[in-house]
Amino acid sequence: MAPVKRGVLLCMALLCACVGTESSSGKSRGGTLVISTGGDPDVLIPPLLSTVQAGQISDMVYERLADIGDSLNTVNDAGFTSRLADRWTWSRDSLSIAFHIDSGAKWHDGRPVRSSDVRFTFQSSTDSTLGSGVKALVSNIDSVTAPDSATAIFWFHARTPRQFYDATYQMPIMPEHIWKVIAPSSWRGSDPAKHPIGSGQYRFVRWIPRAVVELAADTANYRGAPKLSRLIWSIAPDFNTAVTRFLSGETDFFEVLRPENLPEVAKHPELRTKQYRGLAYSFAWFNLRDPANHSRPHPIFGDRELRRALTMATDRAKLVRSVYDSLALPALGPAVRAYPTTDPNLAQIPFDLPRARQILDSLGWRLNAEGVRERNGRLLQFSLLAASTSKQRVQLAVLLQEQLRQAGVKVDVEQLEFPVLVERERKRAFDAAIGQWNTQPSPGSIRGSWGTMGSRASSGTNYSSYENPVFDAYVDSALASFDPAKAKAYFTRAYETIIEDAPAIWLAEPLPTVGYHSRLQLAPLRSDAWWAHIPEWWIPPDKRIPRDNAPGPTMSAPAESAGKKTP
Amino acid sequence: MTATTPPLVSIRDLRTWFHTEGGVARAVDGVSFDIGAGETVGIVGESGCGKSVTALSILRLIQPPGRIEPGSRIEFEGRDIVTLGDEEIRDIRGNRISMIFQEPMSALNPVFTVGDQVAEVARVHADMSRKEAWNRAVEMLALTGIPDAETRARQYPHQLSGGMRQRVLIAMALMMKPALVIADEPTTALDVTIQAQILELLVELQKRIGTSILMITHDLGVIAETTSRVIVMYAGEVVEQADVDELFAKPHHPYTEGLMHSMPHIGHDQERLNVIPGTVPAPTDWPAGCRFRERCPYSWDLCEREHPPLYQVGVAHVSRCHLAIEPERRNHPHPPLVVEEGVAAA
Amino acid sequence: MLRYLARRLGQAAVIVAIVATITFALIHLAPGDPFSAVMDNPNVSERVRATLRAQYGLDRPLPEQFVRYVNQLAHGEMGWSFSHDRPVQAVLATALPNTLLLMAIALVGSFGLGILIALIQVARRGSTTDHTLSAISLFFFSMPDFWLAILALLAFTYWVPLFPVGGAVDPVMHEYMGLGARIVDRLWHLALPALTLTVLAAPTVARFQRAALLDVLPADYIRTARLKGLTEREILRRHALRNALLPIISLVGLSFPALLTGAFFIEKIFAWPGMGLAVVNAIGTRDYPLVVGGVILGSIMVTLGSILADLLYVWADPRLRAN
Amino acid sequence: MSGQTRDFAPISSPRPRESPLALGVRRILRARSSRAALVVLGIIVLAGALAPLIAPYDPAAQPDIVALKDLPPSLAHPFGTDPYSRDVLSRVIYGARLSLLIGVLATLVSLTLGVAYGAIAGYAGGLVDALMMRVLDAFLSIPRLLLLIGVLVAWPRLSIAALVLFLGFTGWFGLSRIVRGQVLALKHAEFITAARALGASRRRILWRHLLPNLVSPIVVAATLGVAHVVVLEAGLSYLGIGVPQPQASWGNIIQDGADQVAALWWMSLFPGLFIVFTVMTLNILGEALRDAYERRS
Repeated sequence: MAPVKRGVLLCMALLCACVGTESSSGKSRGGTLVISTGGDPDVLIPPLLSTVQAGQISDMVYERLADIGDSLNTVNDAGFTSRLADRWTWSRDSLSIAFHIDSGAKWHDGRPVRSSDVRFTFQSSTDSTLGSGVKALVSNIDSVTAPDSATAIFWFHARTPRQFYDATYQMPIMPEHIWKVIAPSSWRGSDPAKHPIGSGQYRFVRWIPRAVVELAADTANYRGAPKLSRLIWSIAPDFNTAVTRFLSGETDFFEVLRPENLPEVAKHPELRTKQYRGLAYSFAWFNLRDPANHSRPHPIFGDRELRRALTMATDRAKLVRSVYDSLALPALGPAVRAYPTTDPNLAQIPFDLPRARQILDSLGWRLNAEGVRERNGRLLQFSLLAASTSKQRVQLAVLLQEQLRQAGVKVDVEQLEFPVLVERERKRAFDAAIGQWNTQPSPGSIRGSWGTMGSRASSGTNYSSYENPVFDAYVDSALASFDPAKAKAYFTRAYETIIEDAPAIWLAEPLPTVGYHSRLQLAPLRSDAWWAHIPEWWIPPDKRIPRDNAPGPTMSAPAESAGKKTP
Repeated sequence: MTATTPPLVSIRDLRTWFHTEGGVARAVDGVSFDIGAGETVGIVGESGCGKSVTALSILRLIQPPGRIEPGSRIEFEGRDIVTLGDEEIRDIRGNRISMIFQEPMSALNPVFTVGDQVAEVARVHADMSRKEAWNRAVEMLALTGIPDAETRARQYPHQLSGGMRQRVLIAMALMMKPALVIADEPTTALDVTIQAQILELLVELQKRIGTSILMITHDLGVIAETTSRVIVMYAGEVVEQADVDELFAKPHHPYTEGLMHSMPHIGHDQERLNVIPGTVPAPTDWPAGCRFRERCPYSWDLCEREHPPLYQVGVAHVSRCHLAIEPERRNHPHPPLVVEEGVAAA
Repeated sequence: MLRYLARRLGQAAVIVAIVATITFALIHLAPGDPFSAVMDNPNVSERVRATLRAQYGLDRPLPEQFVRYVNQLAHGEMGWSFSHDRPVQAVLATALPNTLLLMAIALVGSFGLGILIALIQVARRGSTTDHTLSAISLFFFSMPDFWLAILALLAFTYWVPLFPVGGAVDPVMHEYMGLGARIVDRLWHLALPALTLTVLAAPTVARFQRAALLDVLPADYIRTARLKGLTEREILRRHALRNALLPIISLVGLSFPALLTGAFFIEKIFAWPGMGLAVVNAIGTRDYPLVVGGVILGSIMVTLGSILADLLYVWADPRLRAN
Repeated sequence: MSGQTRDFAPISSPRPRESPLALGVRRILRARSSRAALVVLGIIVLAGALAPLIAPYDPAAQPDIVALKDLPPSLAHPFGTDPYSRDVLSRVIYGARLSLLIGVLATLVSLTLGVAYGAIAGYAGGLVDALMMRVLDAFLSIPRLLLLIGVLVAWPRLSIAALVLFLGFTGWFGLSRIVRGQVLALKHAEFITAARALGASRRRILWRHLLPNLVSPIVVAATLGVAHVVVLEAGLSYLGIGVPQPQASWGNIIQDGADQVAALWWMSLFPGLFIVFTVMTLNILGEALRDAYERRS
């Protein structure tokens, strides 16, 4: 449901109580994990996918060259663990990295993974006819070469702290032999987009839209078979049904409980919850450009003082408490507390309704008979978009509507299905919208979502068109710094700048809470992707239920070839 | 009343009242008469005089809000129909007593074949298989003069002519060789030429089966043709009763007299006997005294004061008219009290 | 008979043509282009855009667009559903059997239940039972479809969890079940939506049937039946019901729109994968071709339904059967 | 007594002894069920009309979005509160106002269109009539909800006035058929012929003779029509394409709680009951009126 927007750079550590238990004789393998989810994946192609469901499935089926560590460090290669690449070497000038492909790595159709697949993945991801957001994120990579079938060399434009992260995190490797026969512009509707073939520890089995996606353990995988033999995403038509299925035992795992679900979960002794630090923040952003003519400032939101007054009129703490209870904190700005570069004491525009009214008065917006402010015959009225699929965002919108009404601002809440809403944003055809960024381990994604670059580039996601060179400069300096303390200082300046400019009302930073069945033994939940360690999850044999032992899929797996390598 | 054997049906003080919102309609109000075995008795009177309700009462087919009032008695084959249980009365209906209605068109169910409908009687009352009942029905239809009965039996009512349908109803009525058949205006809805045929058929079948018939009609011609004894009803009461010849020769009640005067030649159908001025009063509001008083050319103050009893006026001849005690008044008729317009429509 | 059928089908074709005109007008009278969301969306492939352009001839003059549109419709093509990334007719064809199943069960169920209630009421006409049943009928008759569905869901999946929360089958395990278990699984998922739709549709039938029976009871042939010595119950069941069923058959045709509307809400609330769910979801995604396709298909269903009812009527009434 | 014929006279004499409206009122007052219905409906209508006076809270106000949200029914909030801490009772009362207003206004639109269309078709007759009836058949075969969904999706963000118009535009088909039938029958009725023979103008005939005879079907259709619109509006609002936030209509109150029916059952239950009672009473009254007019002879 929530969009994954892939952003960039930097590093950080994370916390997570660990439940992982070591035990893995062959006998402990088996079991089925059923994940309750509220929507379909969109498209199972790593550079094009945009929903969390697709991200989860893709991460199980496809693999990266190396995977980020649980600490989420993004500076150089510290903490990264090997995946398709069993080793790598930096060039002397650090402007290239040579990855060596694990010789046992195989696609699920039995073909070996080669360096040409890596080169192909980079080339197609940056192909402008594909239209992938990845292109902007890997702009520091000049090219990828494949001197021999096992070696892929990444060449960079500049030495930055996040070269390694860029090369690995943004690009799960795709099989060249499958995709090269299809023009990138036709990838979306193609067959492999619906039946992906990757090299990960789970292979794709089936996807019945609006019902189920099923993966099975790739028992012949070069990194060994995962413990759970089957993963199933049970797709409910809405959040509510998804929760109910979890509560009733129809599913084992639910990724984002809401506060109102907690008492329900507590009634079921077999269910557990677990909270982890997430990387998402939500906001109500304003379109700073006139929707009718993008070259002009927005007739209302072009005014910085007015935007600040709107923030001032919003009791953010209360709003967040109302919607999320204890499962979120007020957002600090365009950043999450999990980043080491984020100062948790960032100065905020305070909630001060009388002052907000004063400011609006002084700007010439006067209350009319109906209690709505008016200036030169124009009402202080705008429409606020919210995704109808997310009750929480609709709730935020309606709460905001009433809070701003107190200040004499008339807000029309417009509920739209998520893709339609994004479309309106992308075309800048909106006044204001409730949004949420699920960020990457590096705070660098802020360039795409709030920087001038993101406002002007065609693939940029700065739909509010906030542009401030001072902000851009601080962000650039922060991202270029190898020194954590310096980086933090720059980011703090950048955040202070944007908070004062108020292109958005910063709303909530959710503390995601998963629910799971107690028979499930979890591994640590990684902040950027709780699912990252699913291959290590397991179910003790004595706790298995009939569905854990259900026979494997009836369809024959595509080529269960020989050549296995068990670590 | 000359029957030496006990009568087949003996009705005493039959009162069938309808308890409606607008008051109690005393449609039948103290009727008594007998029907002997094998006898054909006629009831004659205008619409609304209570003849049909009398007939339906004998079969206990009165629907709410109508009710046979306590104290009424209808003895049939030694049992009082009024107090019989539902099961017992059902056992009599269509079996020992049956009835032929005046509307052969609507009396048959449009969605079943006529054969089925006739056979149903046998299926209810005789322990017969579907096949046996059907064969019996076809036999019976043939007996009533329906040509090619086997084919006709498989047809639906709308495929038959009016006369044919009446024959079907007759077949249905006679299926179980009942002791009594009540024929309620059996020929009214029919074509003149068919009327005579149907009456002939009835008489013939009666002879063959030996059943009694209660012939209800407004048509004195039919009475003359078929019955041996006549009961004249007016306003829910029996106003005169006599053997058919006696009645035609010496009608006593002014109402009977009126009917006679309005009698058309046989074979000439007439919807209504409209020669007697005025109409039957509303059954919720019978006049005190003689109920015919307002339409009567002889009425005098006694008629208003006193409800006339049934006077014996001849051998087996009774009449509910005070003229029995002051016969000379018959020579001084006067115009009736009511004019057509004064009677409110019900 | 055949000529009659041909004439009715001809009328139906005219009706569908008019419906198509209306929907076309709807699309083109609407402020802003309902397709702009699709045409400008980068997530929509060039193929889809081409299909849409071809289907609606978006750059052509209106009359030409109209001719094109009607022509495509006549060939069973309803455009491209971009939220499903499949042709609309394919989406509806997948969903339709589920909707028809639901409607068929509810049709049979509601007529059975409604007739039964009416028989009980008429057998005890005027009694407390009769009045109580009338009141209950009216209560359910007055209920918004979605509200009853919500209550049913609340009662039988949350409070007393007898039935699954939604869907047509167990999404996870159905694949791994044996034939018997699959049938049970299907029925278990079908039960609550079908029951709800039945309960929604039954009051109309009961009320109609009760009136029809009361209309029939004074008929002479009912008296004839009584005269034969039949019990009241036999009379009601055999003679009255058979005749009172005739008007009820025309209700079959009339009840199609209501059943379809009910199915829409019920499919939404019970996540039943029929055309109702497809269309309701298409509202949110502004998948206009799918919405329009649903409107047209719904109208075709209603039209065919009324023809079906007419044929049924002719078959059931011997007076008409002969002609 | 035997020949119980029931003759329905669809056309009454030109001068009924009492006006159809008076007759309707008298009939309604006579039966206990319709008297009760009138009282219940009266209470709901009154509540809606006097909403600002009797609603305990502002229906849009969010007094305390943390402490007062999602409260189950209590003395202070008899119908509980919603996720925005708004008082559900107040919203239901204001909802009565809006839902009924939409119902009545949309029905007025339907009546106007239905009478006009039916009268024209019936009066014109011949080819015009046949053509108009075919078009009507087509409209009748589109389920109303579907048609509305089609319209509302094409016209997003409709004002309430526009919603009323669309509800009205889709509700006149049935009535116009009845009207046409009446007009057609009346056209050949004796008293109309007589009036024409006496030289009465067409307009005079229409006003003096046709309209009074149309009053009965119109009154019945209006009563049942309002009930229908109330249900439809609730359904559309439930689907999120009806009345927009923060305005309260019965349908969108239910929609606000639809997400958590189990936890916030009071948000589905109370507005739903109000819909049911409104519709039920309107149905009772509509039927009482229909019976009154049909039995008149």
